[in-house]
Order: sequence, then C-alpha cells, then structure tokens
Amino acid sequence: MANELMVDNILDQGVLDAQAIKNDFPIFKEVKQDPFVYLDSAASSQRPYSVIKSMDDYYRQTHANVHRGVYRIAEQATNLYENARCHLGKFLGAPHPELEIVFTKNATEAFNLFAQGYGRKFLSPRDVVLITKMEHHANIVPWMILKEQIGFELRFLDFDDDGQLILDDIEEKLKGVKILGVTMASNVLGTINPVKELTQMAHSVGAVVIADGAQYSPHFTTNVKDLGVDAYCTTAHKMLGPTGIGALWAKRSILQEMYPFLGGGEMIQNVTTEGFTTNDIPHKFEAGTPPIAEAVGLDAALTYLEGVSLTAIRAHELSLLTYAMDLMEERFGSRIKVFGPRDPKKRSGVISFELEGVHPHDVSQILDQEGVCVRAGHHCAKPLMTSLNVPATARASFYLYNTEEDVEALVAALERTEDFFK
Amino acid sequence: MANELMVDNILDQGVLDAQAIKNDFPIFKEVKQDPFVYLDSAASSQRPYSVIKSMDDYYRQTHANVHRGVYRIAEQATNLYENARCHLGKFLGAPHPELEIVFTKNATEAFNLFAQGYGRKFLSPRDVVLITKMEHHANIVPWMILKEQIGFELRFLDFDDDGQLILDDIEEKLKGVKILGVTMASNVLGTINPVKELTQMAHSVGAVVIADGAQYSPHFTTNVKDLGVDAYCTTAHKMLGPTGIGALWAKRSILQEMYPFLGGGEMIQNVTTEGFTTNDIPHKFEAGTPPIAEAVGLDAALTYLEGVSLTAIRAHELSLLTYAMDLMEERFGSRIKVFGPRDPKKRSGVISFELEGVHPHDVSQILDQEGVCVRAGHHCAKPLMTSLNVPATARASFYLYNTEEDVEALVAALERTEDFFK
Amino acid sequence: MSGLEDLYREIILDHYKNPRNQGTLETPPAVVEQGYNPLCGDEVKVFLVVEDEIVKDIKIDGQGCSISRSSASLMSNAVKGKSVKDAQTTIRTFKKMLALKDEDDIDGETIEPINEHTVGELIALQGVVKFPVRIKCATLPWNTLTQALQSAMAK
Amino acid sequence: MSGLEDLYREIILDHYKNPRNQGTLETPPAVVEQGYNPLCGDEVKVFLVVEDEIVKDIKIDGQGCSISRSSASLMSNAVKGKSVKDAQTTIRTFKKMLALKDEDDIDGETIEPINEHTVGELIALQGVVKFPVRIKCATLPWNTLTQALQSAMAK
Ligand SMILES: Cc1ncc(COP(=O)(O)O)c(C=O)c1O
Ligand SMILES: Cc1ncc(COP(=O)(O)O)c(C=O)c1O
Repeated sequence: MANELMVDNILDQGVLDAQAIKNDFPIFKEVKQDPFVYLDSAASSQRPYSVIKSMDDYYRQTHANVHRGVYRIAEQATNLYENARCHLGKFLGAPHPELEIVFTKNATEAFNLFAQGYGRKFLSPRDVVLITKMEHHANIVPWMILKEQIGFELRFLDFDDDGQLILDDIEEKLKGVKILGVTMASNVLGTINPVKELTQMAHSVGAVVIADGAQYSPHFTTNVKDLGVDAYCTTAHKMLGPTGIGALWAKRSILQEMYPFLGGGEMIQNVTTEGFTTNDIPHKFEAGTPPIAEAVGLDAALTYLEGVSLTAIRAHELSLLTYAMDLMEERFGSRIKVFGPRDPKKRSGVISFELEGVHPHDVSQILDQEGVCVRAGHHCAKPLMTSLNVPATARASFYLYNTEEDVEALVAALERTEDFFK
Repeated sequence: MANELMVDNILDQGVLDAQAIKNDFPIFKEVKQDPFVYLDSAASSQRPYSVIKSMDDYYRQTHANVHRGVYRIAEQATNLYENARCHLGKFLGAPHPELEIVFTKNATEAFNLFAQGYGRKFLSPRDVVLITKMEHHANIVPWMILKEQIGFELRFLDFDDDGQLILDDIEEKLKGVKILGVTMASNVLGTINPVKELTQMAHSVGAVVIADGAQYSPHFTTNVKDLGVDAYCTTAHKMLGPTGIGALWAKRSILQEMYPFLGGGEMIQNVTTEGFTTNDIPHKFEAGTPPIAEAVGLDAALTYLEGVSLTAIRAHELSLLTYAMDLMEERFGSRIKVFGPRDPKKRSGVISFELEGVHPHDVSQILDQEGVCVRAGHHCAKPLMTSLNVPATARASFYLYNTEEDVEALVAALERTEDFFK
Repeated sequence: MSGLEDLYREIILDHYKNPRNQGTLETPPAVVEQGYNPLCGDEVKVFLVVEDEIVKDIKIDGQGCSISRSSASLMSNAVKGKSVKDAQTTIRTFKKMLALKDEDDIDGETIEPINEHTVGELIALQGVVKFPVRIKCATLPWNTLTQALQSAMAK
Repeated sequence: MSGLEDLYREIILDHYKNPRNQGTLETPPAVVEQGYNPLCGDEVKVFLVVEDEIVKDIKIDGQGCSISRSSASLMSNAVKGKSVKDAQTTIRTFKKMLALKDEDDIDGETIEPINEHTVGELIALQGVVKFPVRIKCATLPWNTLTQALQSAMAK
C-alpha cells in the first residue's frame, strides 16, 4: 500500500487535483468494470487506502472488545475507539467532543435514538413536531413511529419551485412546535437550508432543533456550535468511512435528559432483578459491543478529509456542479429538467433530473451500460417526490474524486439514452 | 496474503491443529506484544486473513449502497449482502434463510428489536416475561425498558450451585408467561442450557421463546428448527466476523407480526405526509444503510468456521477446557474457585474463577503483565454476579486458535499472581 | 449493448410508448388494487372487473419505467377475457419465466414449458432475468393483479 | 514488572490488606452514598458524619480491587477530621494528581503542586496514572465522597 495518502500536493491554487485523489481510492483501479464513472457518492462514497488500511491494522494488531478489558490491547482498542469519538466531535465543532458524540450504526439509528430518547420524553399529544417536505425518510419515519405511540402533530414545511423552504408563514408554522427537524442539505434537491436562522426562530419559541447532516458534513465544514442546533446526525459511509457507523451529536444537556434507547451491556451502571441505572453519557446510549473497527475507519476518513480540506472539496464540487449544470443546459435545453435551486452556489453537489420521456430507472440502466453509475428512485424522500409530482428522479452526485471527464461521460451517456428511447 | 485459509489439513483425527489455525490469524504475528496469549474470545474473537481480505476486496472492488441502485456494482453489493443473509440463515438452520434473518448492529440491538417489535405488540400489564438469572444484560435491560413503558412482570429463573437452571418449579414459574428469554450458553458460567426442553414447556403454555446464541453459535452447530425456538440472537464479532453486525433470526410468522422498530429508508414501502407502510420482511426491520462490508466479512467468517467444522471446534475447546480445569485444580486446589458446572461436558469453553484473596481486576492486571489476556468484571451479567455473591470474576475463554500452551501460560501466570499478593 | 438489447426489445418499447388498456374503471363495479415498488417509487393501479369468474375488463393506471409499464400492458392483454383460473396460471407461468419461485404455489400444478407458444408476446420480457434489479419492475403489475383477483373473488 | 511495581506499591498493598476506617455508620445521623464502577462491578459505600462543617467520621464499606480499596482507605485517612472545604480541596488535588480535569472546578482556585508534602501517603496512588483503565478504580471512592459531602451539606 504505497500511495496511502497523497493529500499534500493535491491543492492547486485552492482547487484540488481530483485525478491525484482518485489514485488514493483503490476502487478506481480494481473495480471489474471499464469505464467506471462513479456518480453516486450521495448514496455512499468510496474509501481511500488509508481508511481500509486503518481497519486492517486494527484487526491485525489490536482488536479486543472495548471498555471492559484491563489488558493492554483492550485498552488500546478502547483508546482508538474513544479517539475516534473525539475526532468526530471536533470535526463537527462540538463543545465537548468526548461526551457529546453517540456512535450509532448509521444516521438513521441516530434519528431514532433522538426521537425515542428525547421526543418520547418531552412530547405530549398536543405538541407539534415540525419537519420539512424535503426530509429523508430517516428524519420522517422515526417521528411517525413515535406519533403512533404517543400522538402529536407532525407538521411539514413546504418548499418552492427553486427548492427553497417557504418561510413566509414560518411564525404560524412554528406555533406549538417542540421539535424542529431539518436537513442541512437535501439529498435530492441539493438545497442548502438556512439552518442557523431556522434554529434561532425555533429557539425563540422554545423548540429544540435536530439537523440532518448526512449530506452536509462530507462536503462542508460543519460547526454545530455556530449553527446553534441542539442535535445533529451524520453517517460515516457518505464521508469516505466504513459502513456500519453513524453518529448523533447532541448538546450535553440534551443527552443528559434523554431516555436511554437500546438496552444492554455498557449502557448501564447497575442492574438488579428489580431494574437498572444508566451509565454516564455518551455510554448510556451505546448498548452492546460498538462498531470498533468502524470507528477506527471513520477516524482515518476524517483525517483524510481534513488533509484535503473541506474548503477545497466544496470548491471542487461547486466547479463540477456548475460545469455539469451548464453542459446539461447546453446539450438538452428544456429536455432535461434539473430539480432544486438554479444557482449552483445554493446547492450541494447533487443533481436530480428528469430526462424528457425516459423514466429515471431506464436512464440509470442505460447509463450503467456506459459505465456511469447514477441512482434512480425516490432517494428515500417520498414526500419530496410527491411535492415534485414525480415518481422518481435520476440523481448524479459528485465528490472529491470526481473529475470534469466524469461530468462529460455523464452528459455523453445521457445523449445516448435519449437516442435509445427516441 | 498467502495462507488465507488453510483449513484443509488441520483436522487430525477429528481434533484440529490449533497451531496451524493460529497461522490464519494475523494478530498472532503482528500484535505488538510478546508473549500474546489471547484468552478473551468470549468477549470478542480475532479474525482470520480471509475475513479481513473479504472486506478489503469489497471496498476495493464493489462498494456501493445496496437495494436502491440499478447499476452493476450496486447490484453486486446487494447480492453480496443478501448472500450473507442467506448464509447466516443456513448456518443457523433457518427454514427460510432469505426471509428470516434481520441484520442488526450487534446481538444487543437484536434483543431490543424483538422486545420492541414483538414484546410491545403482544404484552399487556398482566403478562409475564420470564428470563434467567444468568442472562447477559442484552437479554435483561431491553425487557426492563419495555416494562417501564407498558408494565408487566419480569420474572427470573434461578440456578443452582452447579450453574444449572432450577427447573423443579418450572410449571409454577411459567404461569402467565408470554415470552421466555434464555441464553443458550452462559457467558460467565459456561452452562449450556436445555433450551429445546424449555421451549417445549414454554410452548405448552403458549409462550414464545427467544434464545441468546451469542456464546453458542461461535462454538456449536446451531439448528433453530431443531431447537424449536421462535427467535434467536447472535453477533458476528464473537464468531471471527467483524464488529458492527449481529442478527435476529425469528420465524417468518413472528417477523410478519412484529411492529417495525427503527424507522427510515429501506424499511418502508411508501411514505406520505400522513404516514407510512412497511416493506416486506426482513427489510421492514433494516432501516438505513446496513452494515454491508460487515455482512461480507461475516459471510467469510461463516465459511471459515464451516471449513474447520463446528464439531471439531467443540471437540478442541472441550479438550482445552478439561485440561485447564484439571490443571487449575491440581495447582491451586481450593484456592481457586471455578464457577459453573463441574463437568466440562456440560459447559462451553469459558472458565470464570476466583483466586483466593485476589480481586479479579488485580488478577487480570498481573496476567496482562505476563502477556495473558483475560477479562475481569461483571461480564454484563450483574444479576448473575449477585447470585454468585461476588462483585466480579476473572474469565478465561477458549476458541479454535487456542493451544495447550495457552492454558499452561494461564496457569503459570496465575501462580505468579498468587505470589505477588502473598 | 447486447445485454441491453435483450432488456429493451422492440415489443417492450412499443408497449411502453403505446400502453394497452390504460386508464381507470369505476369502483364498484370494478375493484382496484395498488402496488408500490419501494425500490424506485413506481406505482401501479390495477382495475379489474370479474364476472362469472371471467376477467371482463382490466385497466392499468400509474407511473413506471419502461419495464414495469410494458409488463403491465402485456399483462393486461394476456389476461383480459380469460377465466380467473387461467389468469392465475398465466401469473404463475410468468413468474416461472422470471425464475421466481411462487411461494404460494402449493397445489402441485405443473407449469408448461416457457416458449412463445405458451406465453405469447410475454416472452419479450424474458430478457429481464439478466437484470435482477429490474425483475421487481416487471413483476410489480403481476403481484398487484394477484391481489386484485383476490379482492374480486372475495366480493 | 517495573510498571507493575509502580501500580502496586507497598503502601497500596498494605492499605488493601488492612483497610482503615472500614465499616458502616448509622444513618442518620450519618449520610451514605454508594458508587459503582460499571467497568468491573465494584461497589463502594461512603458513610459520613459532618458536624459544624467538619468531617467528624467516615467509614467505607463495599467490595473492590486493590486499587479502589486502598484508594478508599487512604482517602478516609486523608479527610477524616478535616473541614469540608479542605476535604474538597483534597479531592481536587487527588484528581489533579491522576490528571483528571475537574470539570466542576470553576472557582479558579489554584491547586498546589503534587508531592509527598501536599498529598502525603496519597502519593502512593500516583502510579495508577500509567494504567488508565485503573484510574476509575482509584477515583470511585473519591467521586462517592463528593456526593456524600453534598448530601451531608444539603441536610
Ligand atoms: C451471552 C451474550 N449475549 C449477548 C451479548 C451481546 O453481544 P453484543 O455485544 O455483540 O451485542 C454477549 C456479548 O457480550 C453475550 O456474551
Ligand atoms: C439526507 C440524508 N439523511 C439521512 C440519510 C440516512 O443515512 P444512513 O442510510 O446512513 O442511515 C441519508 C442517506 O441515505 C441522507 O441522504
């Protein structure tokens, strides 16, 4: 594993050298498919050597169960795991990184933990949970499950033709709201929401805010303190890390108040036949053997991202996005409809689109034949699809390893798709 | 990675060659500690090259998010993931392997899923959940959490001096019982419980049975159909697999009846602003991006175990266990107390013990200095500790890669511990 | 593109662009069942009028990809006018063609070999087998038809 | 075994084998607080009688390893007879010695340098720092004492 992390010389006047970065990712050499144009990082990103190697090394040199062992490798494993927690906390700008990160299996579990831990404790039937129509199912269904259990109103914020949340009637919408759930960046529209402003408004009516950072933290510098939110979810596999690990960040005071969620080992302080008492935060929420190797991998992923710098990543993605939107406009005009904000600066690096007369599923199929991987479907955002009045969209998404050639391959493949269904 | 899986020639008249097996596990060469006598596999096992490599290959050649992609590598990833499901189902003897395995993050989540999915649906305040005093917290605390939510009686089966469940009054104990939760093999005492017989008795009063296989399936051939149980939990990291994945097996009819648990993507069929409908089993219970690489690793772990054969593994462990118990008796006599069944045949390969006058924590500390890794603590079984009337025990546990020399190293280190505290 | 040619045969593109039996029927007398493909968000509605155990009328409504829509269109042609029993056999034959074991097929009935004679135009969909992800697209209307037949018979 | 010698110094083994101030006190007048170490199942009970802001009596009960028991024993010696304020300072000093930031230490009070003069026999526990897993063992009685002092003052 020679070229583990060559991030030093990839910055070229603030813009990164995506081709060099691609070399850090084994899949672009080893995948059994040629060409391989990966434009589905919004679903899951690829991993650099350094992330894979960190987990290998862990299994090959240090593995033991954490927290409960006195012997050396158990202590080393515990340190690696807790260091990963701290690293993620710092990466997100958490005031108390070692206390405020709860590792979960993915972002979805993090939302369920918050709904059941905080929501179940503080919501009563007359309260309101406000979310948006552009939420991912991860920030919708947990509220619906909780609603079935205890009852309350689940209210939705609409968005307009440009994919922007409609805030004209926000005061009205916020009436009775105890919890506001909002995505930082839509996984379909790309819209970057004004979460800081929304949080101020929500706080002014005494509501707490949980933000969905699954599509944001991989691409933008995150600072939960600056955002002011009370809770924040993210997931490793979209930010160069492994599958099997995500996280809830929440303010210390919030975590302390929350009900425990999953019960079992490690989250307890004492258990008798009569009942149990809970461990301190964040362990109170981590029942059973945690994703240890996965935490190690996430740690390495964050190191890689920091090496490249989130600023450079965003700049790079914005330039690809602009290029792609321009090229699509130029080649297809009104025959392609791109959903979400028209201004690339107002969006993250995802492009959901509709090619006239061709169903997204068919688009994705033909594109695959050309070696171009895009996703087609509802992207786990059915209410959003309903608002757009489409059953599905095709979606191309960019990340640090994508190049202008990737964009060109996409456009060329789309032209062939059009021909095919002519 | 040369000697990936050399299981062909390790069977020597039905007993395996543990030294050869050790060579398949990189940690025994690469750990930065010498000597390294790993006797904590009951907490977490080590991984062979083949498991590590399978996950590497997955990340290097195939990674994409599962279930929602039309393109080739997404389809390959989906196949790998679903194959792992089937493999585990078959490994456990499931009648419908492709439908009845729900992947979770660990065994603990599996118990929570069952408690919240099945228990919450079918229990009412006057019902009884019966578990045993030798359960791991994973099969205790989820019931206590549920009890706080809906109320019912949580009743415990006692065990005797030989670590055997007391079944004299089982008819009395089963009165009013809707759910029986019992461990296949105790992680502290090693006791192998008569789960098949208990299940028959439980069924005769209309109760359903969930068995804890976390300490059983890594060491014994499992057949849930033969056992007759209704649900069964296990975890990959104790059976040569990665961290971050476990599973609930349950009968198809049980899974179909269960409430969904975690809400989010993939577990839904449709979502509107009004509510959601659930996906088919088993997807109904797998919200969000699943542990894909981890499933691939588990698949490879099962292949490795099958290559060696569970029969040979059990035979090997039994011989180590007998050797260790004899040697400890011989060297320490009554100064060491071994908890659980006196007859090695009645137990799995774990030995929890008390060394006269030395706290388990101190035992483990001195042993570590000698390179011997054992666990000290309550082993996430506090009610069991209370029954034994000890705050903690030290525990050595064996697996396929342990040798007689490991046993001898343990005993020698214990002698030094005694000297130290004399 | 040889694999693709299999998937998108002329006949499929034709039924996609000019779907047969499209529309809705008044309920009652018709029954209606709705199917979702959670994979992609496709929806299909099957409207059915069954009289004297005969599929008198069938209409298909909804949104979907070329595979699911052409499959629905071909299906509607295949069952319209048939007895309920024959329609059910057609469903089973179709599923066999896509190599899906019909779990509820416990009546031990043997299914004819698959060829143009036995399945007619439906043979066009055989190429889907090579694209497992798309099998759900092809079967969605058929599963919905199964439900609709059940509703119709339950009335 | 050089590391180990640091951990298990004479003085620790002595306090482990012959713990001082062991036993219980009647409540009331005493207060009692219980601490658990979830890591290993150790329990400690600290019984405390505070009169006129002076720690008049302290007794320790419970089960634990050599580190937690000797720490408790040393602690009881260190605070018995002291004013509550001085006892709290001792707690902070001890935690500083184990390099644990005392989060609640917001009064800006400076803590003396750690040496045998300032902490006396407690210095024996300094070797624990090299064994992070065991720090919890050493601090368990001290955290429980903090609670007990709070309860006593709240009365
Ligand atoms: C008997 C038993 N059940 C359940 C568990 C929980 O497994 P996990 O930590 O993987 O959730 C364990 C392991 O600690 C165990 O030994
Ligand atoms: C906006 C958003 N939120 C939440 C999630 C859920 O993440 P995970 O599948 O890792 O739980 C995703 C990814 O699918 C997402 O795009």
